[in-house]
Amino acid sequence: MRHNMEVAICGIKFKNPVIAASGTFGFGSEHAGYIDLNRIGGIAVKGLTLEPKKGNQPPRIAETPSGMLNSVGLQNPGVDYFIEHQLPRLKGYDTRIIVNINGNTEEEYCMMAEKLQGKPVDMLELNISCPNVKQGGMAFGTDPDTVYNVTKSVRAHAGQPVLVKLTPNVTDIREIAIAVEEGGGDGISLINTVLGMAVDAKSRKPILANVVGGLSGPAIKPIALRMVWEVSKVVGIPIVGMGGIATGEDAVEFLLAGAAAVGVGTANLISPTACIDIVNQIEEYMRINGVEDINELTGGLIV
Amino acid sequence: MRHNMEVAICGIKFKNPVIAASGTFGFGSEHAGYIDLNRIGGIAVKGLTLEPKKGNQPPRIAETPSGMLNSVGLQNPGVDYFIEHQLPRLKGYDTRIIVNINGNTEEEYCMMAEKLQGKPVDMLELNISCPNVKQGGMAFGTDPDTVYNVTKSVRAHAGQPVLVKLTPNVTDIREIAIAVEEGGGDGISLINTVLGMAVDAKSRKPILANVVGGLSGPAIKPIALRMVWEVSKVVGIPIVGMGGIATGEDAVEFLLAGAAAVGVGTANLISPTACIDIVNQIEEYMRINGVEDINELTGGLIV
Amino acid sequence: MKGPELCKVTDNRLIAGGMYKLRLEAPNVAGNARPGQFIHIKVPGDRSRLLRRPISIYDACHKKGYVEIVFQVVGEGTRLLSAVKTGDFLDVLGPLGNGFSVSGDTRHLFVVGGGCGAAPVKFAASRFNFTGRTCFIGFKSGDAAYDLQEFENSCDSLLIATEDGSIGYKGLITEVLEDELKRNLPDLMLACGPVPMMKAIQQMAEKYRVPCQLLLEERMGCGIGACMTCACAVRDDEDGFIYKRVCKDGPVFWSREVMLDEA
Amino acid sequence: MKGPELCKVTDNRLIAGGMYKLRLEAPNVAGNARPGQFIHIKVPGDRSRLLRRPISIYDACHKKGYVEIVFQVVGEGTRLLSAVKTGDFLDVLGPLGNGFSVSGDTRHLFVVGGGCGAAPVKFAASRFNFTGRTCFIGFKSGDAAYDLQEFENSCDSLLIATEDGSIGYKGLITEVLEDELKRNLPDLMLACGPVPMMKAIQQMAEKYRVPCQLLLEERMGCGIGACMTCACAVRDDEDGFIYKRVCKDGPVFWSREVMLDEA
Ligand SMILES: Cc1cc2nc3c(=O)[nH]c(=O)nc-3n(C[C@H](O)[C@H](O)[C@H](O)COP(=O)(O)OP(=O)(O)OC[C@H]3O[C@@H](n4cnc5c(N)ncnc54)[C@H](O)[C@@H]3O)c2cc1C
Ligand SMILES: Cc1cc2nc3c(=O)[nH]c(=O)nc-3n(C[C@H](O)[C@H](O)[C@H](O)COP(=O)(O)OP(=O)(O)OC[C@H]3O[C@@H](n4cnc5c(N)ncnc54)[C@H](O)[C@@H]3O)c2cc1C
Ligand SMILES: Cc1cc2nc3c(=O)[nH]c(=O)nc-3n(C[C@H](O)[C@H](O)[C@H](O)COP(=O)(O)O)c2cc1C
Ligand SMILES: Cc1cc2nc3c(=O)[nH]c(=O)nc-3n(C[C@H](O)[C@H](O)[C@H](O)COP(=O)(O)O)c2cc1C
Ligand code: FES
Ligand code: FES
Repeated sequence: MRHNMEVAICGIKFKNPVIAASGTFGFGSEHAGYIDLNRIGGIAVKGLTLEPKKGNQPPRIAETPSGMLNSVGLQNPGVDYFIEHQLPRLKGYDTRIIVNINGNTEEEYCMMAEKLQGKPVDMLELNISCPNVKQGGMAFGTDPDTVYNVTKSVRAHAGQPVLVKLTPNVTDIREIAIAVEEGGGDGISLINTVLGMAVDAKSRKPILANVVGGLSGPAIKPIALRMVWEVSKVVGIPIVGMGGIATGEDAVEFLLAGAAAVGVGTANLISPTACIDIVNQIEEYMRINGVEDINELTGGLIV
Repeated sequence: MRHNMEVAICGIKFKNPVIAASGTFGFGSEHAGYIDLNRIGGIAVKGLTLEPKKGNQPPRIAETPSGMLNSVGLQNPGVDYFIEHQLPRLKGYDTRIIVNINGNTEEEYCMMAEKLQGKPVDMLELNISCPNVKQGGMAFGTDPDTVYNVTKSVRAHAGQPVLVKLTPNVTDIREIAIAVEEGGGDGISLINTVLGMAVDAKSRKPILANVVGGLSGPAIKPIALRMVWEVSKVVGIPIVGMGGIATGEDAVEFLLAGAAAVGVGTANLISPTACIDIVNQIEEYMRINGVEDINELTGGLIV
Repeated sequence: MKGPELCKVTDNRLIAGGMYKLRLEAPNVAGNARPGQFIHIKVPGDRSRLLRRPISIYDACHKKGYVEIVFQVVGEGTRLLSAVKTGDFLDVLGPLGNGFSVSGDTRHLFVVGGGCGAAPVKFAASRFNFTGRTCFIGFKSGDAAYDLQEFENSCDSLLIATEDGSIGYKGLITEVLEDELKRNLPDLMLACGPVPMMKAIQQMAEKYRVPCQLLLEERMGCGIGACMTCACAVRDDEDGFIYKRVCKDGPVFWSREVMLDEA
Repeated sequence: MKGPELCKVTDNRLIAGGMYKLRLEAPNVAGNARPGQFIHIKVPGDRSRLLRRPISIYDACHKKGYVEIVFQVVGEGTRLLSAVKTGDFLDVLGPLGNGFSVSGDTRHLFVVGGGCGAAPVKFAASRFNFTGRTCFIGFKSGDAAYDLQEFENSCDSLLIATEDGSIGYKGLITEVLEDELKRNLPDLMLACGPVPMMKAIQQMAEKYRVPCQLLLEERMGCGIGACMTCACAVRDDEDGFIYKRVCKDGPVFWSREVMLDEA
């Protein structure tokens, strides 16, 4: 029996639902030394900004129980450099390319979307978890009106389908997701990292130079699953679910909760073969449980 | 050298900063079979409601990576039964008794506070993570105005100092904490559990009958530490920090981040001796690191 | 009572398909263990799994200071338990819970167990040491049956059923039980097994008016009665039902009071 | 390149206070290992600790297919590593990073190591196998010194310092180094050790105009260059400095380019 692993998100076909999550897979070239990039569903590249960005002071990573904190601070070479130097190599692979964009203002997001128009990119991923300079440091992603506006503007400037990536650091993820849908967003990816902190009792110092950072990994899986489930009940656009996925079963849990595809982040840091391992484990799950088409799983939770 | 382990919260002296967190220690009698209750700083009893409460359907507990979910649903015998049957035995111990109260409306909180006036109880803990019936089921603890009002009303009806226990499921914990301080709350305890969910890929069902539940344990420690740190920067009232504390070093991390005392929750479920183990480990930390007075640690993070 | 103890494993072996028997050097547990009680075991070798696993006591020897359990590998916790070797240590809390209660004037006892649920009823049969004990045990197939000699030694009459008929009666053990109940009624029944089996036994206990105790399973936290996570619905005159704690009020309940559909 | 491999531990022993030497059967790693490179090891026996631990290669034998590391117990990960026994398996990724680069016309080499930082420079000294290698190693005290015979064999001249004078020169190894630099200058220096030592060496390299490479440590995620968590500040004409990746652009950097105060 052949299992169908293909999924479509916003009309774009992915050969399987496993997408390397932004910031954990660089621009693919490092992992290409370990796995065949043609075998994964898609790659969300490292978050880009309009101008190159230095990033935060080290230490930028801390280990926490079943999780990790990072405070990379969006270190990246800028969108122009990406288009010129990284994209040509990436487009040689038979996988979907999702470009994660980050602005300080609504205009910056739009300018980046425009620069990417007509480029060999399959989707944009609007990361609205970064500090919004105009709104006094409040993250874009925490206010429904701001989310609605930025989604709408970028949608108008984008040449590709737009996924909006949500931060979990909000009181009600549903109202944010609804704002994305109303703003014309084509899909939602969630969750980004949860704000956290680690302290070294001996030195009495925070472990990260930045004091706080983003929590990711299996520790946050229950939070992510809950949010995917909540959002899937209130929007009709597809969801790329992520947060702590480390095995094929984890991925299946997200599909059941309502995701059409999944993102794999921290697991790529633990093993460079994680994405392929997870593709294989999902296939194994389908074989054992007699699932012929992966799309049967999406939203298939029995409650 | 004698180490001083005594802390004062809202003018009440605790012989050490370790408090058994509400809902994980019942009314003390089960743990009394394993440890000497006179040796812990305080006990926050199982959350009480005005009327007895049945609680949710089982399964009520699920294991997650370095954490657990619970959906007990506040099963308790009601405040009157507590006063008549459990309090007399509890007051025989030389430890501080904190009564965790839960209302569906502001009035219910106030009625409970009044019933506890003049009773041998050291503090009230206002748990505002429960659904606010008047506001259509939104939790009390997620809106600053509601938090201000309920704090102010209960403060007016309470005979003991009032700690307000905050839910972490909010966009900005600081504005909630400020509302508590402005409403006259004597202290803040945080964090309550993080909303989460667990799915069984094989049966395709949620593990909890209630579908979602509260995440606790080491997995959430980075979130809790961050919130204690954030809140300690914006309020002057004392903080009881909790979330994932499993060792004396964990407790010290919370003190450094700004807590005056700590709550130990999930660890009591893993080992009934956890609270005493943690008291001993804090003492050991103080000895090794030459800390004479535990109060030196509070807010002592070097940034 | 004592807190959790590190106990040395003195044996751990596969005794049937997916089923292990593990022996612990645990004098404090063994000294107090009563049939129907359980021990609460920390998962070895994986600190990301916080919760202890409740496993019934299969045998306990006060004099030699050991305790035995029989468990089935169903998930990662029991898989890691199955990999434990002689000489390793397990972090154990117990004995916990209320065991079966068999009054002194019981003359005729039926114990009924299915799969790993046969383990605690074996311990009951062997401890309540009077003549007149019939033991009914059921398994999926012969591959899943274990330690039959031990069961034989623990009672006066042993009846076995397997679903595929590879050993004993072909069918469900509850069918064998009902045949027996038609012919002669015991003073008391003790049972443990999967929920459908327990439901069938509950109905028979009512139909034949035999007092019956059921050992229930439920996901647990503390195991000592403090966290209220291990709820099971028990009939209550005022409220219809109330939730009791499997760990502390049970795990053994009177069949007539538990509501297996709510649990 | 290959993904992570399970490698058998063939030896693990305490060789000085808190310091262990561990040997792995790892033909794929051994075949490619260059001095200055590291292996990235999953913490054994604790799945709640996700991140791998980077440890420098101390020795590698292509023919016999083994790799050796020397590590100091500083936290829970290294403590669990120290408890690993012969026959256990470790999950290892590597060799990773850029090693030291020693050009063919190097005639006179100084290698300088402090504490566990002596391990990678030992491997360098033994591999770049020409005469004219002086090895400087420093420890807190004689208790912390390890494998001195091995160091002796790996170079032409070995100089040791301990802070308490229990072995060799009493004081810091950088003092011994400076004395030597005053008398004769090597073509190249390679160094690894605690940050204050690295800073002192950086200054000497500048003062005496000796090309020098430093092996840096930083907290890491992936180890392969993808996550940008292992930043170290490197001088840059346009921007003052830019952050490079210790794991992939390093861990070896030219002394003149790294800014140890930013890192
Ligand atoms: C009082 C009591 C006595 C028991 N006696 C035995 C016995 O003698 N032999 C035996 O093989 N099994 C027994 N069980 C069931 C045993 O506890 C579970 O099979 C075991 O906990 C599964 O753990 P796991 O990690 O392999 O499975 P997972 O499904 O990975 O476990 C995940 C979580 O669910 C809990 N869980 C899963 N299944 C059960 C269950 N059936 N009952 C309670 N908790 C569960 C686990 O404890 C853990 O917290 C008993 C259960 C109870 C409550
Ligand atoms: C390229 C490189 C080579 C190294 N070579 C050696 C060696 O040969 N021998 C040796 O003893 N040590 C070496 N180290 C340091 C070693 O990686 C740390 O001592 C070890 O990771 C500490 O782990 P832990 O769990 O015991 O400590 P913890 O403090 O509990 O670790 C917590 C986290 O911090 C990280 N961390 C802590 N200290 C360091 C550090 N100094 N450098 C990088 N990450 C750290 C850990 O990897 C882990 O992610 C090297 C580090 C790097 C970057
Ligand atoms: C080191 C690191 C860097 C990240 N950088 C980005 C980024 O640039 N843009 C973005 O949208 N998300 C970023 N993320 C978030 C991940 O894409 C993902 O949403 C999150 O880590 C949760 O998934 P996980 O638990 O599988 O890692 C980053 C995460 C990590 C761990
Ligand atoms: C089983 C369980 C029951 C709980 N019940 C209550 C409760 O009744 N009232 C309350 O304020 N918090 C309750 N909590 C939350 C804890 O008091 C604590 O805030 C939270 O679990 C975080 O701490 P921890 O990680 O140490 O468990 C409960 C937690 C658990 C695990
Ligand atoms: S498991 Fe805690 S009350 Fe039963
Ligand atoms: S550790 Fe990931 S880039 Fe260096």
